[in-house]
Formats: sequence, C-alpha cells, structure tokens
Amino acid sequence: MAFERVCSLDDLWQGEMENFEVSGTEVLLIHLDDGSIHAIQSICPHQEVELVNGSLEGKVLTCSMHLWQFDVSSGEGINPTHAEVAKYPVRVDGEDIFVDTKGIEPKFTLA
Amino acid sequence: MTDNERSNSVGPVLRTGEVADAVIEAIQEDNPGRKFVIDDKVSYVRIETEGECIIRKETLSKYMGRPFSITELELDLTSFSGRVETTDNQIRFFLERSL
Amino acid sequence: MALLERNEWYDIARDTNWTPTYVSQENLFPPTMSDPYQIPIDEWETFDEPYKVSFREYVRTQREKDGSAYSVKAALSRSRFYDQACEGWASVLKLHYGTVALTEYQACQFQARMVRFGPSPSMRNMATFGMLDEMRHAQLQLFFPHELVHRDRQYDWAHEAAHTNNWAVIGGRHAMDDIMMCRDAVTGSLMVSFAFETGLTNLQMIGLSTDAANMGDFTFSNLITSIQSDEARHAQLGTPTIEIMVRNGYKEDAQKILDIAFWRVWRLFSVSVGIPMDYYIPLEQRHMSFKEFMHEWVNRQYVRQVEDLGLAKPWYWQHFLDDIENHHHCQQGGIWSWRPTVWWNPPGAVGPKERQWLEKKYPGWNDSYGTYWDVITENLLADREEKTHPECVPIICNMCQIPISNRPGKAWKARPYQFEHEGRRYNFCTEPCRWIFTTDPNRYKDHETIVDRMYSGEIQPPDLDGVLKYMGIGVVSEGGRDGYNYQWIEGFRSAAAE
Amino acid sequence: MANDSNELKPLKTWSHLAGQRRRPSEYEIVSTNLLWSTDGDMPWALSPNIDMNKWYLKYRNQSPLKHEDWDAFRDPDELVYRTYNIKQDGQETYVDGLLDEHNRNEHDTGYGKDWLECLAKSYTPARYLIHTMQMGSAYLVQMVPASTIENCAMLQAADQLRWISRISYRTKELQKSFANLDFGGQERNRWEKDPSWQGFRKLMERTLVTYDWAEHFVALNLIAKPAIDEAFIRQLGKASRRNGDMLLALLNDAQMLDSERSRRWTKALVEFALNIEGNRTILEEWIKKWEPLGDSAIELYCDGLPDSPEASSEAKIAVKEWRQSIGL
Repeated sequence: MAFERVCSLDDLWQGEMENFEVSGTEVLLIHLDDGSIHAIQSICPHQEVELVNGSLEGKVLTCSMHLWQFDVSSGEGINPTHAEVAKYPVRVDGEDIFVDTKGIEPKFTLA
Repeated sequence: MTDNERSNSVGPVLRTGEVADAVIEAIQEDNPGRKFVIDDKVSYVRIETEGECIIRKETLSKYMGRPFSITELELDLTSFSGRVETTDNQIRFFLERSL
Repeated sequence: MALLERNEWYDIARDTNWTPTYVSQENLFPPTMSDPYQIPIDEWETFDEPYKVSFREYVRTQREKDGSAYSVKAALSRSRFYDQACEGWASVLKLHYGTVALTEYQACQFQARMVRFGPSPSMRNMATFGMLDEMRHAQLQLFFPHELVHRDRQYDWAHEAAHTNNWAVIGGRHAMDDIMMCRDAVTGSLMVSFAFETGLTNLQMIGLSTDAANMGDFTFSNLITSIQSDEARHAQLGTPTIEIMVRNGYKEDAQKILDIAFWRVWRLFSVSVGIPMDYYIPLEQRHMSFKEFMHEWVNRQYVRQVEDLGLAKPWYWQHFLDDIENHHHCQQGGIWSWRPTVWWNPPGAVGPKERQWLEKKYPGWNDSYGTYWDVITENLLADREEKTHPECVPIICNMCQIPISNRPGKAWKARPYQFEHEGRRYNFCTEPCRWIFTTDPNRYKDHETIVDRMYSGEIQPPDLDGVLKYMGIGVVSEGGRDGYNYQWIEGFRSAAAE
Repeated sequence: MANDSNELKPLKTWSHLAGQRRRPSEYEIVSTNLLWSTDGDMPWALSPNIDMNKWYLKYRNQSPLKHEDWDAFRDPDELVYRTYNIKQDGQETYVDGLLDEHNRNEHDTGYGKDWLECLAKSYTPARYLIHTMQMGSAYLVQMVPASTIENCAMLQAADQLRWISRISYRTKELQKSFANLDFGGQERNRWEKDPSWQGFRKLMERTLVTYDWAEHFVALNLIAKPAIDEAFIRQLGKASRRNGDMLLALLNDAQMLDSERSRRWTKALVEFALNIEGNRTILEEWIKKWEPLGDSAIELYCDGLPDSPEASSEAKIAVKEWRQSIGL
C-alpha cells in the first residue's frame, strides 16, 4: 500500500469535491454530506471532461457535459449503468486525508 | 436648482430589452399627439412626455405579440417620473399640478 | 378562464378595519408605534395605494424575476469576470454589498411595523409585500457576494459589516436606526417609502447599473435593476400617507419628516454612490458624473414628485446643491487617506486624465481638491508613501458620523457647526446635520462617535491597532490599500520626465 | 499595522459559518445571523431612553423565555424567498384552477338557502380573523431575536394575506350570484357582533396587545393559529363537504397546507426553546393562561356551524393533541 497525504479535513468540507494530484494521478476527492470521503478518477469515463465541474446531490455525481451519473460511494454508473469510475482507497487519520492510487487505472466507457 | 430642470415630464424608466421596446411602440398609440423623449442609458431607458402618459394592456400585448398584463410590466419597470396609478387594464403616469 | 379581475374583489380584501371592544383602540394601535398624529381612522381608510398587486400576481411575478436574477447563478461561480475585473470595480461591489445587504434585511422589520401598526388596512397589505421584497433583496445581495468570498475575504463584509463597529457601519446604522428602525409606522412610511425609496435608492440601484453594464458586469446590473423594480412598487406606500397628512393639517410635520430623512440618506449615498461613480469606475467606463445622475434622479424626478404632493423642496436646498458639488470629493480624499480602515481597496485614481474629467464635470476641482491630491502625488512620486497616511484624528459629525471636512484650496471655508446641550458640545459637518439634532436632542444626545469611543476608553488599547481591530480590520479581513497600487501617478511621472 | 501581523486564510463561506466544516446550504447562506439589533446591549444606535429602545429592551431582550443562541434556530423546511414563491405560485395556480372550474360549472347556483346563510355567517367574515393573524405574525417579524425565526414569521404573515385575498374573491363571487344576501356588506357587523365570532375576536384582540415576543408567539402560534386551523379550516371544511360545497372544502384543504408548514416551524422552535432549563415552565404557564380563550373561541365558532354537533369537541381535542405531540 502507498497511502499519500492529500489534504486536511479543513480543506475539504462536507458537500465539497476537489481535484488533487496523488502520486502523479489526478484524483477527485469528495466529502459527502453523510461524512464519508471518497476518491474517484477525475475524468468522466465518457469523454475527457473534468467531473469536478459536475453537480453533487447526495452521493450522486452528475457530469456537466452529457449528464452521466455515478454513485460516488460505489463508483457504479447510475445512468448509463454500464459506465463506471475508478475508486481509490481513502484513509482518514486524525485531521488528515490519505489516498492510495497504486495499481488502479482510470476507466473509460465509450457511448 | 435651475429652472430648466423643472418640467412636467412623466413616464416610465424601464430596463432595456424587449419590454422596453414594446412600450416605446405602445405609448405612441396610447398617447396620440404627445411628443416623447426616449433616453437610452445602456442598462435602462427613460421615456418621458409632458403631463400624462398611459400604457394600455391591450396595446402592450399587441406589441409584445402575446397576452401581457400590467403586473408583468413590473418585471422591467424600475422607476418612473411623475406619479403612478394602476388598474387591471392600464398604467398611468401623471402630475396633478402643472407648472 | 372565467376568473374575476383583481379590481372586482380588491376593495373587499382591504376592508378589514374593525372596532375593538376587548382591548382599547389605543392599546391595539399605540401612538408611538402607529400614528402619533392621531389622524381619525376613517381618514386612514381613504388610503389608496397607487400601485396595486394581488398575492396571486405577486408570487407569479416575483418567481419570474428571481428566475431571471438567479439564472446566472451557475455561470457566476465559474465566471472569469471577477478574476479579471479591476480592483476599482471590485471596490464598488464590496462597498455596495457591505452597506446594503443587511440594511435590506432590517427593512423587513420596518415593513412589518407597517403591517402590524399601520392604521390603514391598505397600508398593512402593501407593506406585507414590501416586507417580502426586502427579504428578497437581503437574500439576493447575500447570495451573490457569497459566491465571491473564496476569491477575496473582503467580500465577507457583505455579511459581517453590520456586525462590526467599522466607522462607516456606525454611520450607516445611526442613520437607518434613526429614519427606519426607530419610527412609528406613519412617520416611517414617509421617511423610508418616500424620501429613501422614491428619492434616493434609484441612485444606487439604477445609477450604478449603467456603470455595471459598461464594465461588463451584467450579473450585477441585472441584479440591482431587478431589485429596484420591487422598490418602484412598494415605495408607493409613501404617497397616500403624505396626502392624508397634508389633508388633515399635518403638512408641516410631513415636510419636516421628509427633510430629516432625505438629508440623512443623502449623506450616506453621496459616499456609497458618489465616490464609486466619480473615482472607482475606470474613466473609460464612466457614463455620467455623479452630479449628472443627481440632477436626473433627484432634481428633476424626485423634487417634482414632492411638489406635486403639495410639499416643497427642503429648506436646506442651497446647502444640498453645494453638497452635490463637494461632499463626495471631500470623502474620497478622506477615505483614501484612511484606506486601512475600510474593507475595500479605494483607488486614488486621480491621474492626469481623470483630473481633466473631474475639472470638466466639476469646474474648479483642480484649484481645490486638486491641491490636496498634488501633495499626495508629490509624496508618492518621491517614494514617501508613509506620508500619505494622516497623523491626526479627525473630528466626526455627531449626526451623520462621517469625518468633518471641507473644500480645500482658495475657497476654503472651514466652519464648525456646534451645539451645546446639557453641558456637552456636539460637532456637526453642516447646518442640516445640526438642525436635525436640534429637532430632538434627547433622541441623539447619548450616541458616541468612533472618536468619542477612543477617548471614553471603550476602545482598548486606544491606539491605531486597537482602533482597527475594534472596527473589524484584521479580524474580518485585511483593511484597504490603494486599489491600483498607485499606478495612477505614472502619468505624472512620465509628464515630469518629458 | 494589525493587518500585517494577522494571518487571515481564504474563506470558503461566510466566516461565521466556517466552523461547521460543511458546505452551507443556500438557506444558511442567506438566512442566518442577519439582525444587527441583537449584537449589543442596546438594540438601536440612539439614546437608551427613546421609546423604541425601551420597547425592544422590555418586550424582546427581557422576555422570560431565554436562549443564549437564538440564531442557532433553523427552519425545518429551509425555505428561502426564492423557493417560497415557486411553491406558492404552484399552489395559487391550483387554486385558480379550482375557482375557474367551479365558476364554469355554475357551482354557486346549487347552494341551498341554509348553506348560503352559513357562508355569510361562518365563512366570509373570516377575512377579519385571518387579517388579525397577518398583523400578529408581522409583530413577530419585528420582535423575534433571530433572523431564522423572523423569516418563518414573515412567510406566515404572507400566507394570511393569501387567504384574505381568496376569501375576498369568493365573497365577491357570492355577491354577484346572490345580490339580496349582502355578501361583501355584512361581514364587519358579523365579526363585531355575531356570537360565533366573539371568541376568536376576543382571543385575537388580546393576542395582538400581548407585546412580549415569546408570549405573543405562544398565544398566536400555539393557541390561536391551531384553533383557527381546527375550527375554521377543518370543521368548516367538513361541514362544506357534508353540504355539497366541494369548492370550499378544497379551498380549505389548500389553506391547511400553509398551516402545516407553520406548524412544522412552530414545533421546531418549541423544541429548540425546551432545550433550555426553565423554559418549559414558562411555556406551560402561558398555555394554561391562554388555553381557555382558545377553547372558548373554538366552541363559539363551531356551535354556529350547521349539522356539526361534534365539531367543537373534535377541534378542541385536535388542538390539544397537537400541542402534546410537540412536547407541551
């Protein structure tokens, strides 16, 4: 395992999402309203669009370009269902958030 | 204040846009014989005439190309000179005392 | 649809006065909250609001207004406009939101006073919409600066300013508490609905909109004109009140009330609108001078409405005309010098081209205000920035709470306006400010200016750091600096080099 | 200078909300901590002995109901101005549809003489009653100690104007259909003299001159408003169903939706206040004082409804059960 410290809890509040570079990989870090923190690939599997520009409602992230939707907690596509985003393990230690990107590749699904 | 700033001018001040354009057309029809001064200030347009200015719902609807109520005019009516009187069918700007 | 027109049922909905028998009329409508003039109730029942709207129409129209105002919401949060906008424009916004947002919210409580204590049912119904309008204005003008707060902490003042003791806030609160929050429903309807909303809010909400459009800030331009479309309606509460007062022998009272409120609000607006228009907006985008706006909106439009109601221009009209030429120029100098005490970054912005423009719009500017800026320019050119900060504490007006200052140069006529009351000497900037105090000394006598508070020990430690902290500087955000980092003096440097 | 030595980090939201470490909702951004008159000891920046400072000190700051942080109150519906208009525009479109349809069906012509008398006696005079609610809610607006409470009271006041308008609208329609019954002319007299209204009039006049903000809230939102809901909205609605007046039944159902929203924030504010020791006794004493006036208002009104012998007891029980359900 290669967890790397990304930021502190004060940098990413509940309801926020932000892009970070972790060991050379662009990761989208999301802090849900329920307090859980998730890391997914930063680019929509559909086309080269930054998911950070999408909108977050509960645990559903909607891409701003073609409105593809993903369940952030599982990484599974909601619409279309055959799509999927890569998830990276997250660990919170005290005030700090750590993410491990080792061996995980972003996923791509053509329409 | 100098005397040339005192006048009997009345009329609406509207946000620039299609409603203002329609009002400019409608007032010519609703106030026959009156001369209007139209002052375009980029974000708003000041429309003025002497003594009294009426805008009727029917006429405004005609120039808007759809049914248009006097209340809807409020969306763009940011101010006016003179005093105001509203009914279901028209809005009237006026002064009671002429100089 | 076979629905009735509004005018068919409207009169029934505003026929709701009744005669109480389980409590006294006086207890139900205490004169200090309702009508101190005790005009007969059937006179109040003639109150006919000239601008009518029903609840049904209101929610439809307002929904549509908000649809348009908020449509830029998503775009705004990613807009590059505010990253690229010059600091002069950013200062206009910071000053605007900081002084306006919470003032609008307090106005809800004033409108509610008319809803509860207004002697006419029509007034109570109209003010219900007025109350909702003010809620809208507060919420819009909090929502939009909130989108900017992550870019620049000074936007936090949109919410925080009113909770601080910043000198500019003390001035604003004193005036608003005087004309709005501490008035009965009837007096307040004249002061707020007529003098304030019919007379002067147009300057801020429409006057600045043209400059905003010229700057490319269509969000702001759209926002403030949309707000003003509400004011154009609910401000109409004032007109019937004036008519009823005049008809019932209270013409002199009505005149005095208007004169007090108009002057108080004017002193604020000349700072919050006059300075931005003539100094903060970059020269290329300036559309009209503040003086020209004043003539369009006040001298032509407002005064004509006052006269049409049978009242006259305020007795201090000559002072007022003189003030249009001077007050905001004085305060631009003052605020710029005291820039670390404010929450925006006021640009000096009096380079050679700007001075030319100012001389054209305000003949004689160079011989007076110009001499003040000559000294500052000279110090800046010689790298003596520290000399551009004042060393002495100003004298503050006991009415408007703004530093007392006068036109510099040959026309200098420094003259203190003072008044002794119960052993205390009060200082005023002008005769109207002194006059307002004398109309009711008991009302104003205990208030302390920011400088009084330094001497009385309320501000601790009583040094510059202590005062700044007391004013929220370094607590809410950093204080101000020159908005253009003194680049406006470069025109003089190159002129000198040639 | 102080600002050089002070480290001020960039903000993600208003500084006063930053401690939550949570992205604030639109509601929180535009609704919280907006009063300047609760910041210091003296509400207004004028002399302490002027009437208005004395009024706010006595009736707001010195109210027996205490909380160290009224600003922490939140409206459970999180309504903002924008969403209120969207909601009510939709509701008003629905009501327009009801009125339009019933008008086209010549609904009014089917009324019997007894029912028309009931409408004249127990329905159209209600605009006076609802107007007192509008005034009372507006008193709360200017006196409550937090902006989040003030917003709820503001929308409650607006709701009352909504129903005054609709009752007036119906009054006019009835006037046009039945010129001989003096609809639109006899309401004030009924409100001032008819026995069935005197309980409500007494309750409301007394409520309106109760100037302590918290006692005013109790009289208005815990006694008067639920009594009006249960007697005027619900029991009159039932009577109209029984008498084939579906229009009035549906109008009152629509009005009840507004009342339910008002009950939600009332419940939330009561729970918020009950967290503080000592407040329960104060609230319960006030309820004890006002309850007889509320019950009497219900009785007098319901006894005037036709074929509704159970109305009075049902309404009184419903009000009590609701108060119990919110812990009182």
